[in-house]
This record gives sequence, C-alpha cells and structure tokens, in this order.
Amino acid sequence: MTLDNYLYYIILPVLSLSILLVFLRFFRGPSISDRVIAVDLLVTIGIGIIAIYSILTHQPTFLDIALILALIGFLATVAYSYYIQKRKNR
Amino acid sequence: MMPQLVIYPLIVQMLLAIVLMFVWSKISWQRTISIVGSILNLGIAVWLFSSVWQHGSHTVQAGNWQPPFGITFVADTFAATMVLLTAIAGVAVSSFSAGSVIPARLKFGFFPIFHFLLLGLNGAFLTGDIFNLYVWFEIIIITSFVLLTIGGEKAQLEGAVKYFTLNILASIIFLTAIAVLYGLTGSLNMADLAAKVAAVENRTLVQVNALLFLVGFGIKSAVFPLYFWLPASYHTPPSAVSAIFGGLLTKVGVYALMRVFTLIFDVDPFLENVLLAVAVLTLFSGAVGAIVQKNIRKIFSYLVICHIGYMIAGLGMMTEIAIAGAVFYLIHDITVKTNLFMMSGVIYKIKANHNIKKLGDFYADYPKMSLLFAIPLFSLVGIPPLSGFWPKLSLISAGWTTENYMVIGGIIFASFVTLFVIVKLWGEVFWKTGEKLPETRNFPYFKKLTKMKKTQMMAPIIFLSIVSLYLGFGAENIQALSERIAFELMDNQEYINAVLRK
Amino acid sequence: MMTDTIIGIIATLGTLFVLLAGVGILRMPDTYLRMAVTTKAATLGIGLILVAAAVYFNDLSTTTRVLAVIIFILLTAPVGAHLIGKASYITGVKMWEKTLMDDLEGKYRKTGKNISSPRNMDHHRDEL
Amino acid sequence: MLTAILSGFVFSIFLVFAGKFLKGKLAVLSALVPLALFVYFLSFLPQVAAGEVIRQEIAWVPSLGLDLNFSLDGLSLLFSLLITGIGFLVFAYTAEYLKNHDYLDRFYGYLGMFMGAMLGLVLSDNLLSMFIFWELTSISSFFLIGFNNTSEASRKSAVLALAITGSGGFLLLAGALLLGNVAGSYDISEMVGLSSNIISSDYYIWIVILLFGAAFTKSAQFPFHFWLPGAMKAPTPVSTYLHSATMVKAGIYLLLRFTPVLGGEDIWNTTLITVGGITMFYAAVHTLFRTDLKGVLAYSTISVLGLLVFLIGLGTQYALTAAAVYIVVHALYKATLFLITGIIDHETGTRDVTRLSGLRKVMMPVAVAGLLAALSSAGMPPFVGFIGKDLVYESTLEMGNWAVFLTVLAIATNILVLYAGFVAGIKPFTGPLPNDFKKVHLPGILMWIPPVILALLGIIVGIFPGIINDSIIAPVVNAVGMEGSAVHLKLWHGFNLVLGLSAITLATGILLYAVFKPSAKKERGIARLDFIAPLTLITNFGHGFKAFSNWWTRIFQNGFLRNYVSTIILFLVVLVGYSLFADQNEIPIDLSSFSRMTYYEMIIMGIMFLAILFVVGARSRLTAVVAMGVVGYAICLMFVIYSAPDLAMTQFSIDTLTVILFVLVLSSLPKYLSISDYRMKAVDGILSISFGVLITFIALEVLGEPVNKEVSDFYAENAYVLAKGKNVVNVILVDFRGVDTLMEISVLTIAAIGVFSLLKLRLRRDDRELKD
Amino acid sequence: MEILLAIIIGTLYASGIYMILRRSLVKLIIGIILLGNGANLLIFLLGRIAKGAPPIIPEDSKVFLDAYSDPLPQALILTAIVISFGLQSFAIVLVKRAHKVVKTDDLDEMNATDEYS
Amino acid sequence: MKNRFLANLLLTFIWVALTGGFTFANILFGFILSYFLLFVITRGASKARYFKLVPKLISFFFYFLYQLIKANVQVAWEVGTPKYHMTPGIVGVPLDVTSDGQITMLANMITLTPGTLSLDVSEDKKVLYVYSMYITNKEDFIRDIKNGFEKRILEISS
Amino acid sequence: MKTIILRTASNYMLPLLLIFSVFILLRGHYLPGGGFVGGLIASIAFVLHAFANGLGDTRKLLHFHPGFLMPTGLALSFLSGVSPLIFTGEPFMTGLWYPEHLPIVGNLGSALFFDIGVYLVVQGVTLTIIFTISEST
Ligand code: NA
Ligand code: NA
Repeated sequence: MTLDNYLYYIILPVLSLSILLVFLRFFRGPSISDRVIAVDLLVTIGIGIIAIYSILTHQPTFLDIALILALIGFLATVAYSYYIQKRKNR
Repeated sequence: MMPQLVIYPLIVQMLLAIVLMFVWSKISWQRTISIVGSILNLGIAVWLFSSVWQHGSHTVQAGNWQPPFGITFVADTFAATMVLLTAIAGVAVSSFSAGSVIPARLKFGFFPIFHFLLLGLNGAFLTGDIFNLYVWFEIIIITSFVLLTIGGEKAQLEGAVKYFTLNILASIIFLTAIAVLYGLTGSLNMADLAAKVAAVENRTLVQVNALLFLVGFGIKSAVFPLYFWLPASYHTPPSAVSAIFGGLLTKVGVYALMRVFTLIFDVDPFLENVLLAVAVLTLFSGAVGAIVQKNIRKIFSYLVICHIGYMIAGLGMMTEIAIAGAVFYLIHDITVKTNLFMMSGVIYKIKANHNIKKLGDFYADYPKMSLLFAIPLFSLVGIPPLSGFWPKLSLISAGWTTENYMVIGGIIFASFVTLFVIVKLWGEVFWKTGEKLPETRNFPYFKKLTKMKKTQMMAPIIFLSIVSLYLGFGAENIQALSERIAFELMDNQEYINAVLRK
Repeated sequence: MMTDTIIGIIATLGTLFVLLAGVGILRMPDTYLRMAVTTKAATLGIGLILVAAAVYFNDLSTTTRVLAVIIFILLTAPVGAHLIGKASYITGVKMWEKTLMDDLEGKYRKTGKNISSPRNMDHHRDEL
Repeated sequence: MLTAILSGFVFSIFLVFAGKFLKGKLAVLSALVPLALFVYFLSFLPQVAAGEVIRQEIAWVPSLGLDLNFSLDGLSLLFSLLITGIGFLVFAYTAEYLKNHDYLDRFYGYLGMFMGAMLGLVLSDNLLSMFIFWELTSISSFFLIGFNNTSEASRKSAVLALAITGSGGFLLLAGALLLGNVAGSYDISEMVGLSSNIISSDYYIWIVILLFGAAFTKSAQFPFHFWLPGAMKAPTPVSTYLHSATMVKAGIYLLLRFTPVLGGEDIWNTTLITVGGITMFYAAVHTLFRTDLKGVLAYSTISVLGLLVFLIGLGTQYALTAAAVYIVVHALYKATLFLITGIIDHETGTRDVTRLSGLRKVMMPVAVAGLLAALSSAGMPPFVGFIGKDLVYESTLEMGNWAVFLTVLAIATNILVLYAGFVAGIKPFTGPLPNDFKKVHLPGILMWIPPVILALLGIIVGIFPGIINDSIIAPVVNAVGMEGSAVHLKLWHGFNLVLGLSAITLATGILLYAVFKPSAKKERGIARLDFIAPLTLITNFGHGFKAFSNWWTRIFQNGFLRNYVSTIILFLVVLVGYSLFADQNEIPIDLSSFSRMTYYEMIIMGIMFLAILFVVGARSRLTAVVAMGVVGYAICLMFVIYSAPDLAMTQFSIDTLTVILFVLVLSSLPKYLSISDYRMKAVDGILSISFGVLITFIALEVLGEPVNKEVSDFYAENAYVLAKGKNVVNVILVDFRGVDTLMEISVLTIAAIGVFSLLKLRLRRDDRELKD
Repeated sequence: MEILLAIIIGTLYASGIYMILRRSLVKLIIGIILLGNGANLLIFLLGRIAKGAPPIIPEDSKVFLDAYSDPLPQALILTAIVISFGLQSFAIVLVKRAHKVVKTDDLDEMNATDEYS
Repeated sequence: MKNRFLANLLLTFIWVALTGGFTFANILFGFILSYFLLFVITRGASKARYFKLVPKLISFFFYFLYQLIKANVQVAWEVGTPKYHMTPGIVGVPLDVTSDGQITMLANMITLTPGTLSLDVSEDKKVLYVYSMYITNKEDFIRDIKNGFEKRILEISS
Repeated sequence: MKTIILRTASNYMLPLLLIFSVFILLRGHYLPGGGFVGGLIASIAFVLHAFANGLGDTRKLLHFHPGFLMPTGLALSFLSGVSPLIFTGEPFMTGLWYPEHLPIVGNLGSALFFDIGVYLVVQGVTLTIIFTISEST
C-alpha cells in the first residue's frame, strides 16, 4: 500500500468520521458552549484534513490555508465567549 | 481623438471622492471641492461627448490587455450621453446639496459618498465588461444605502431595510445571471459575449439567462412587479439624495437592460411579450399609485416608476424608432426627475411639509419661483413642446407600426394620469390657500438661509430647467442623438468592432 | 519508502488523537468534560498530522510554516478553552452530577452590568 | 405667420418680466397686439379670396416629421380673424373689467399665450405641430379657468376641463401619429391628396375614432360637454374668448379641416350627425333650467357647437356653408352676450337671471347691444343669424328619409337657442329696475364699446352678407373640399318652406320666452336628474377609479417586505420556470461529464447541507450564527478541495469577521423572533424550494454545455510572462482585472463610512425631517 | 460530484429566500448571507471545478505544466465575497440601528413608509 | 532596551524562517519590518530575560511532552471504555508565579494537558482555578501542579 | 473580557499576526495571499488585541484613527493605477515594472503598490467598522 493510498483510504476516512462525530455534538448541543466547542474542534480537524489533502495533492500551498485557519479560527472562539458572557450580563 | 478620455470621468470622480475623504470634517472645503470638481467633470463629460460624437466610439483597455482579456471601457454614443447627463445632474445636485444638506450630514461623509455614487454611475455606463458592470452596480447600491440612511431617521431606516433587501436580491440575481453566462461562454467582455452567446446551441439556457438579467436589472429599474423598494424609500432621505436617486438610479437599470438586450441577447418573441407586459403594467401601476399619494415626494416616486414603463416599452418593441423614443425619454427623465426632487426640497425648506393637502400659496407668495417650477412639472407631463412630449411621438408611432395597441393604450393612460396628477398637484401646492403651518423653531427655513445658500439651491433648478427647455425646443438635436444611439444599439456590430478592433 | 513509513506512523498517531477528541466530545457527559478531553487531544493530533506533512514536503519554508501553525495552536487552543470554560461557568452551564467540588462557587459577583473575575477588584477597563 | 403666432408667446414672456408696467392704465395698450395681428391677417383677405393658399415652412424637428409648416387658406383665415378680432375686443374689455387686479399681468400673459396657441392651431399644416398648439390651448385654458386660484370651485373646474380636453389631446396625438404613419406624411395638405388611400386603410376606423375623441372633448360634445359649464368659473373675458368664440371651436376646426381627408364615409357622417344632434338638443333643453346667466350661455354654446358638428356630419355643400356662416354668427352674438353678462356681473355683482331686470335704465348702450345680439341669435332678419338659420334648414331638408326628423330637431334646438339668447340679451334689461340696482351705472367705455361693436357687426353683416360671402365663406367652403361659389348668401330667398320654418321658430321661441320664466325651483328640479348626468357618471367613475387605484396600490405596496420578496421570487420562478420547462420535455443533464463522488466530499457536503438546515431551523440567534459559521467553514473546505486556496483563505477570514460583527451587534437585539404560522411557512417553503430547485436545474444544465476556456487560458499563459506573477488569481485581481479590485475596496470604504455615520451621527431635534 | 454541489447551491438559494421571508431582522441578514454564498458557489461550479490543481504556476516554471483550475471564477468570487462582506457589515449595522430606532425586530411592523392617505 | 532588541531579533528570525530566504537583503528587510512593528506596538518596558533560557527551555519542553502524552493516554482510556471513571471538580490553586506571562504560561500548560482546564485567575492574581477530571485529593492535585509546571516555569523565567 | 490569560496571549500574538500579515501581503503575487487576506489578518490582530485589552488600549496603540487608512490606501491603489497614464501615457491600470528582480517581493511593480493599498484599505475598513460598532454598544 502506497502512502497516498494509506492516507486516502485510512487516514482521511478516520478524520472525516471524527468530523462527523463532532458535527453530531454540534447538532445535539445542548448549550451554546457545546456548539462553540464543537465548531472550534471542527476547525481544528479541518486543519488536519487540509494537511493530509496537501500531501495527497502534493500541494504545499494548502498548508498556508491551514495556517490561516489556525491563526484566526481562534478569534471566532474569543468572540463567541465574549458574547456568551455579555448576553449573561443583559 | 484621445481614447484615454473614456476613463477621465471615472478618474475625476474617484479623485474627488478620495480628496473629500481627506478633508473629512471641513464642510466648507467639501462644498467648494464638490462643486468645482463637478463642474470640471461636466467639462470632461462634454469633451468626451463631443469627441465621441465626432469620431465615433472610444475604447480603452484597462491595464493595456487586449480584449476580451482585460476590462474594456467603451464610450459609444449611448454611454457618452449617459455620462454627460450624469455630469449635468451631478453639477446640479452637488450645488443643491451644498445649499440644502444640513452640516451634521455633511460632517459624516455626504460628499465623498456622493462622488462615489457618481463614480459608480459613470463606471456602469462606460464599462464593456459584464462582471465589471456588477461591481459598478455594487458601488451604486452601497453608496445609495449610505446616502439613504445618512442621519438615521426612523423613516429612513424603515425604508432602507426594504431598499436594501430588494436591491441585494437584485444583485444576487444579477450575479446568478453572470454565473450562467460565464458557464455558457467563458467570457465576460460584452462585445465578445455578443458573438459567443449567439453561438450557444442551447437556446433555452440563453433565454433563461436573459430572463435572469431581466429580473435582476428589472428590480433596479423598478418595473412591475419588482418596484416595491422604490416607493418605500425614495421619500425618506434629504431631497438632494432623492434628486440624484430619482434622476439616475433606476435609469442605470434601464441602461443595463437596453445594453444587454441589444448587445448580448436577442429579444425573441417570448422576451418581447414579457418586456411589453411588464412595461404596460409598470405604466399602469406607477400611474395608479401616483393618483392616491399625498406626499409630494411619494407622488414623484410613483411617477418615476410609471415613466420607466415608457422606456421598457421602447425596448420591448425593439424597433429603431422605439429605441430612439426610449433613449429620448431617458434623457428627458433624468433631467426632469432630478429637478423635481430638488424642487420638492425647496418646497420643503419653505413650508417644512411634504403633504400637498397642507401646502399651498406658492403662486401667490413666490410667483417667479412657481413659473420656474412649472417648467419641470409641465415638462414631466409632456406638454408640447416641452421635453416629455417628443419621445412619446416615437413610442406611439412605434406602437402603431408594431401593432402593440396595449402599449399605446398604456402610454396614453400614463400620460393622462401624469397630466392629471401634476395638474392636481399644481392646484394644491401652488394655487390653493394653504393651511397655516406651525412655525417650527430652528428649522432652517428657506427665508432664513443666507443668500449664498439660496443661490446654491435655486441655481441648479434654473440650470436643469434650462436644460429641459433645450431638450424640448432643441428636440431635433436630441432626436438625432437618440436615433444615432438607437442605430448603434440595433446594429451592434460597430460596438463589437470598436471593442475587439476587428 | 522509509520516509513514507515515518509519515504514515506520525499521521496515524495524529489521526487517532483526533478521533479520540471526536469520540470524546460526543461521549463526555458535560461541557467541561468535553472541553477537558477534546481541546488537547485534538491539538496533539493536529500537531502530529502537521509534522507528517512537514516531513513529507521536507523543505525549509514548509517546515517553518508547519512550526508556525503548531506554535499557534499551542498558544491559542488553551486560551480558547479557558475563555469558553469561563464563559460557560459564568452563564451557569450545568456540571455533571458526579462533580466532586467547586472552589469557584460563589466567587463571581454581579457588579452592575458586568461579571468580573473572582474576587472582584474595582478598576474597570472599557471593554470591547 | 410664425411671427404672428410667436408674438402672442413673446408678449406673455415679456409680461413675466415687465408685468408691473402693464398694470393699471397702460393695460389697454396690450390690446394693440391682437389688433395689429387682426390687421395683418385682414391684409391677406384678397389673396385668400382669390383662392391662393399662403404657405410658410420652417424645419423644427424634421426627424420626427414635425415641422412648423403653416398654411393660410380660407378656413384658417376665418379662424385667425376671429381669434385676433375678438381677441382685440376682449383684451380691451379686460383692461377695464380687471382694472387694478393684482394679477392682471398674469391674466394678459395667459391670454397672449392662448392667442398664440390658437393661431398656431389654425395655421398649422403639419398635424403634429397642430397638436402642439392644440395642447397649448388646453393648458392656457387651464390657467385661465383657474385664474381665481384660491377658490376651490375654480381649481376643480380648471382640472376637470384640462382632464377632459387633455385626454382628448392624447387621443389626437395617437390618431395623428397613426394618420401620419398611414399617410406617410404629417402635412395635412398632402393628406388631402392621399384621402382615398387613407380611407381604404385598415386603420381608417381607428383614425376616425381617435380624431372624434379629440374633437368631441374639445368642442364639448355630449357626453363630454360638462366641462364647459364648469369652465364658466373663469372671468368673463375668458368665457367670451375661449369658451364660446375660439377654443371650443378648435374641435369644429379639426373636423372641418379633415373633412376633405376623412369625410364622406358613413361612419364619419352618421357619428357626427348623431353626436351633434344629441348635443345640440340636449344642451338646448338645459338652457331652460339655468338661472345663472353664464350657465344659460354655456349651454346654448354647447348647443351651437352640437349644431356645428351636426352640420359637418351632414357634409353637404349647404351644410358646410351653413357651418361656416354659423361660426361667424355665433362668434359675433355669443361674444356680445358674454361681454354683456360680464358687465352686468361687474356692475351688479350678480348673474342670477331671476333677480336681474330693468337695467336698460342705467346702462342703455349695453341694453341695445344685448337686444341686437339676442335678435341675431334668434335668427331674426335682417341679422346675420337669420342667414345662418336659413342655411341650416336648407341643409337638413336635403337629407332624404331623415329630412323631417332632422329638421324638426333643428327647429326645436333653434327655438331653445332663441329662448336662451333672449334670456341673456333681453331679460336683464326689461321690466322694472329693482331698488338695489338704482346706483348701478354704466361701466368704463372700454367695457361697453366692444359688445356694441360686435352687435353692430352682426347686423351689418346680416344686411350685407356679400361682405363675407366671397371673401370668407366661399374660401372656407373651398378649403373643406367643396366648390364654394354655388351657394350665395343672401337675406331674402323669397317665400319658401325655409322661410316658413324660420317664422315658426321665431314665433314659438318668443312664445316660450314669454311663458317660461327661469327660476331656481326649475333649476333644482332638473338637478334631480343629475344622477344620470355625464358629469355625475364621470365623477363617480373618477371616485371608483380612485378607490380602485387605492386598492391596487395597497395590494402591491402593502408594506410587508416578505410580500415584496415573494412577489419578486414568484415572478422569477414563473418566468424562468416556464422558459426552462416549456420548450423541452426533459432537462438535458449530462451526468457522465461529472466527476466521481468521493466520500470526503460527500461528508463535507452532507455537513454543509445539515448545517444549512440547522441555520434555518435554529431557535436562537446565536445558534443560527454559529451554524452559519459552520456553513462558511464547510465552504472554505470545499474551496480547498476544489483548488481555490485564495478563496478558502478569504472565505474563512470573512466568515470569522462576520461572526465577530454579529456577536458585537446581536447583544443589542431582542430575542429571535419566531412566528409560528404553519400555513405561511408552508407557502414560503414551497416558493423557496421551487426557487432552489430551479437554480439547481439551471446549474446542471449549464454544466452539460461545452466549455470555452479562451480567456482563462490567456491568463494562465501570460500571468508570469507578462504580468510577472505566479498566483494567477492574484494576478487577475491586481492586474488583469485590477479595476474590479479598486472598486471592490471602494465598496468596502463606502460601507465603512456608512457604518460610521449610521452609528455616530445623531441628528439634533432641530435637524430632523419633520413629520408631514 | 457536481450534482451534489448543485443541490447544495439550490439549498443555499432556497434557504436564503426562506430566511428572508421570515419576519425577523436577524433572519433577514442570515438569509442574505446564505444567498450570497449560494451565488458565489454557483459561479464557482459553473466555471467548472477541478480537484488538487490550484491556479498557481509552479516555482520552477513560467507556465503551467499540469492541469490547473480556472482562475477567473475564483477572482470573480473573491471580489464578490469581499463586496458581500461590505454590504453585510452595513446590513448588520443597519438592522441594529433600525431595531433601536423603530424598536421592533418584526419586519411586519416596519411599514410606516408605505403608508399613505 | 535589551528586550526590545531581543524581540526584534526574534521577529527577524521568524520572518526569515517564514519566507525561507536566508539572504542579507531578506534579513535586513525582516529586521526593519519587525523594528517598525515593535515601534508600533510596544508600550512600557518588558521584563523577560533571554540568555540563560535555552537549557531550561529544552528540559521544560520534554517535561511538557511527557505530561501531554501521559494525560492523553489517560483520556484515551476514559473515552475508549464504556464506563465513566471521572471524579471531576474545580480546584483553586494558590499561585507563586506573579507576572502575567508566567501565569498565562502556567495556565496554558495546565489546559494543554488533557483532563485539566484552567478556568480563571482571580483578580489579585493569587489563585488559579483549575478544572480537572480526576481529583482524588485536593492537596495532592495542588502539589502536583506546584511542583510540576509552576516550579519549572519559575525556573525558566527567573 | 477581563482575563489575564487572554490579555497576555494577545500581546504575544499581535506582533506575530502583524508580521504574518505582511508576509501574506508580499507573497500574494506568487502564492495564495495578497493584500486582501493580509489586511484581514492584520485587522484581526488588532481586533483580538481590542477584545483582550479593551478598545482604548488598542486605539492608543494605533496612534491614529483607523479610518484614515481608508483614503490613504485608496489613494495608493488609485495612484498606482493612474501612474501609467501620467508617466508613460499607457492606459489606466497598466502594470509598470522596475526592471531588476528584488528579494522577497520578486519583481517590483505598480501591482505591489496596488496590493499594499488594498492591504491598508481592508484594515481601515475592518477596524473602523468593528471599533465603531463596539463603541456604540
Ligand atoms: Na442587437
Ligand atoms: Na477583487
């Protein structure tokens, strides 16, 4: 089994499965915090998928996207938690 | 001949917008720069127009990339005319704004935005690239959102929500149409598209594509049944804003419709029927709406809708004479609607009211001003030989030759209602003894304004009235111009050659 | 071939941690537990996967970029977890019934419109 | 001739600036303008009488076929002389009538404008330029009727008059354009030669209907007559000038002018006879029930207009001669009566016939003029009216089977017209002088001389009909396509049937005048029939139409944004759906060209699909926003998979920023609004889904079409070679299509300014737009 | 694959319109964003999609050696995304202001400007 | 002054690494760029000292790695087995570290090791509140942290 | 949000993000990135700083109103578009290139200045919008 096949038939499906599991949590909630955590994790796993995809397509360029995701995905989390607190204050 | 001239109107407006942003809070600078710049722009527009008139279409390839790869700017007679009209309306409204818009609004970017709007209009007229047209449209709508809401009054905001939603919807439909067009042809250059669309074998898709453009531009042109945003919003911003909106915004939609349906798509019988049905219903709905309104600006708003019907009818009949009529009407309408909304602004400054039932006394108190206002009012009605009359000759005539009796009926109905509405308005606002309106403290009444401000407000009305009179009495020239435009539109080969340099 | 094997192993490890996070977030009974389980597992997992990519491309600029991503994740993931955790606590997200102790209980005091940190001090910033 | 026409307009414009000077004593000077014109037109009399047609052609808008082509033939000359001649008297009369009036200058301005327009109308040979002047007469009439603009009744009448004549004007426009298209020219003189072609054209019926519409409204034919009594709100000089002598005859002029072009057909004659006949009788009957002098005169004017239409309808040589004569006759006596009424009104302050009597004792010259005019209107020999009436009977008697009926109708009408003339011209001056009129005196000479002149002219022309026969009447009859020499005007034809009929008319009329006294009670009596009067019907129709307008406007512009959106989407779905599914039985979708589905793509799409549904179904705003984030991130992943790294980066950054914006704003918004109306949700759902399905189908069908990559290939080949960049997307953004980008950042800038002003700008209370 | 993408695009359009048709201001904006995404993806799809071939010329070459995906739709979408962002930010703030001034989230209560008589 | 210089060098290095171009021009550009950025953002004096750090940093790194893997295994077992064995709770850990940087570092390290999560720091910076999945004994837990991460952080940053 | 942890972290992240944004900006002509994404990242850096430290601190850090970046950036992009018109008489937006190859940037041309303009405008816009909104709540 070549590396490409291994990544394509084993790694990527497992990562996709993880994404599905996380998405299920997103669906179920129940609290908004759970959803935010789930989204955060979705982005993180997305970084992983992009890394694998860049290996599969031999395109290091995609790693730059992973970089951006890592950099600013965080800000969304900050914003959500800001909002959650602020809403409580109202 | 100087092809670079084509983008000078864009450069001037962009430069003005940027400079005005740098002098953000210096109101008197802003006023001066805007007026002087608008006059300069008018000069350039006249230059461009006369150059195009003498030498034919001018084109510029932005970035020096040969078509269809770069973005092309084309000044054919139609575009040059629209740019000239925009410049004329621009000078007028610039001066009117300087006189009438309150300092609070001027301190928050009124003038830069205004020049961005003019930039967007010029761009939309001059571009020869369909996606670039979308971008110019976006410039126009975002500026119009800002101008519409500037000041944030309750009515402004309520109107803006509707205006916003429906215009965004139009943009999205436009974008959808571009997607389909690109998917079918792989090109965006309008001259190039003319050939490529003709070569597409799946005519159903081409028709679907055309319909998407029709609806997208139709919303922007405020035709039936897509006009709802207009009566909900046009009466809410400052009159200077209503003036430029009423004069030019819907006309860009009409311009785009005319461009796309003469250059890119053939009008097949189905489309023709759709266009004509839309035109007749627009004439009807706008007219009927104007009858029941009491707010002077709402009356004009419905008349804006109503009169779009004439132009769509001209387009729908698709003969050279019909298109010439539509173009003439477009020229007339821009001048007169801009003027009327400015007029309503002066009326408001005098009486602090827009309700025709409460207004009155103008003829007694301001006889000369009333006579002046009569010029745009009766031009609008099309009392011969004023400007609104001439295009109807072509349109009705085309109606007879193409045997579109419903269109003739619609035109006559709309003309009659316009006459009735304006005459009623004349009676209410100018003749009647008005209610004694309570003096509102600190309202910047006309009589309290400085002479400078009064001049800034009245001069543009006089200017546009003179233009209107010229359109009427110099109708031969305008008709010749309209016919030349119609000829160029109907025979799009010249446009294509000018762009693709074949 | 050797590199491929290394890449395969690192990637597998990473993926397992990610899967762990996925299962964890689904299975854990309360928000705090989910957070405690997942953020880190995923961080480690993604870090490993990225390392695998770095090994695969094996050039300086890719490696530095991969390092940058890892550093960023290491820096931001815990801060994010902290923020959500704190927000959840303040907004009263329920803890699992078998929770043993809560030293934070009663530490947040309402002061006007804002909830401040525990043992509230008086100085006040203009917050975003 | 252009100069002549323009002089009226120039005079008006001059008054705008120099009106102050022409108020007061100098006002009478303005009468010099029509006088000069009268003399000018009089000078053409010999030429025209000799059968010459004087032409002048000035190109104006040749590309629309609209030129100022004037021609002066008998018909035009007759009208020109009436317009300028009566104009002169009215101008002079006005100087006294409205002495010291604040807006005298405006009044003269309108009069001048009207005179110019009217001259233009009758002199135009080009149908379109004629239309222009036609409309201008309506407009000047509007201003004159509404001259007392503070009175609501005046304004209403002005609007009503303009609405009726204006709508007729539009019919004329449509008709003119059709006629021009059919004939290939707008020059009436050319159309005469093409008459047979026009008549045989399919459009003939349309042309006739449209022209009739114009003529009937302008000349106040039943059922469009009602604006004319209303127009009596205008000052008396206006009633005299426009609404009896000139403007209302424009319709008559039009019919006469087009008799040689369109006449001679059944539809032409029958319609005119019917409408004219009804009008003349109906209006004549109405004179019996009026107590306002001007009301009496208005209805008798309508009646005469009906008679003229009737005569044109008869279309024989006699009839047309009669019409020509009657135009002169009517102008002379009716103008006199109106002017007299004006004097009475001016001096006594009332026009109520029931109150007026004995005024001869205080204003003898006026009484004489009134008597003369009344006798002329009665058709008493030797007045010119007698000649006119004779000719009428002569022509009705020619009409074969219908002769008796038509003649009786004519007689009945004439009797009633006589009655009306007597009521207006004789009644106020006879009998005792009431006490409150004791102090009444003769007005200034400028007011009483004009009616006296007109009345005298009536008798002079009657005694010497030859004055007008060869010089005017014959050329008129020639102009309308008949040989004019056959009928010679004379007072005395010998004892014949016509004379007998005249005698019956006179006798019955005088008897009627003696027996039947006008009274307010009678007026109220006929008012009971108002519910079927055309005015009422039109008014009701107007109200109905307004209600309909209201309904229609509210239906569409109902204030609910969601309705606007659904209407637009429905319109789109129906149109596009029809176009997509009507022509083709199945959508040609070529599945084989699509790429293979992979599990990870399916998972991402699946997540995205679910996330979209989640957004739609979310109960809380934040949940929706978070789910939006998921949708965005899924799109980002999709961009990665489909080779768009720049897009993925941008999409992700922008989604994050949007989330931040939402989060900053959401907290100041209330809880998510959710109104559970299942029916509405279902309807919206169906509409939305059809829209979505349509887009999907379009997309799939487009994908089956061949691809043209000429443009993208150029970018790919030249991005580095010519534009020195390797990221082709970025090269496109900053170079190939840099203008887009420049404008895109402008959009952003504008949006930022908008946000800034929206949030920071607070108007002070004084700066606010006031509520209407 | 295209068929799934086409369905997703249809779903975005449908849900966008559906959200706009609700009466809530916030839903209105969400609807607009969904529609915008739909339109962008439509351009993307109709420009034809390709996997693993970003339109970036390889480091050691002056032209493309392998297949590349169409860069033009990507540039167009980028422009469209950015423009939509500008419009959306304005919309969000507009809604905020409108809510504050008109004091309702219910679009059905925002119809004063269409009233007359 | 020194700190700024160091930070400047650090940023220059990052720049060079990112761009991958070890040329003089690139380094100079990176230096100027980071100088400019620091100029833009620096306020007040910063306190870190850099030179004794390296060995301690390396040791710290391996300690952290050890903790990370250990805890991950623990969590994996928890997640992978059907029954729950957690004894979670929130513990207030008194702090010896004082500076913001140290506190942040400590808190992050704690969060990054699975099973624990720093929830908040008290306003007076004396107590760190940590959520943990496994608390058998509060004092043991506190001691673990203080002897583990906190001690090492104090070492590398003093 | 008053948390020491976020505040401290953000102080480290700000320079990193900024330098990264410039990196993304400059390499855009060759690899994914460019003025737009670069500008977004830079503004996100400041927004993060503002979240952690409060708006006032971020404002002080910036020295000037972010709105000022908008006309500046627009002017830069606009001038780089107009310069061919002024200097060489070629059409608007024609690329002007410095003949030598430069490190990092590669070929220096008007396109770069154009992109820098985009970078500035995007920052100006994003920061103006976000700061204005947060000031008004
Ligand atoms: Na064509
Ligand atoms: Na762009």
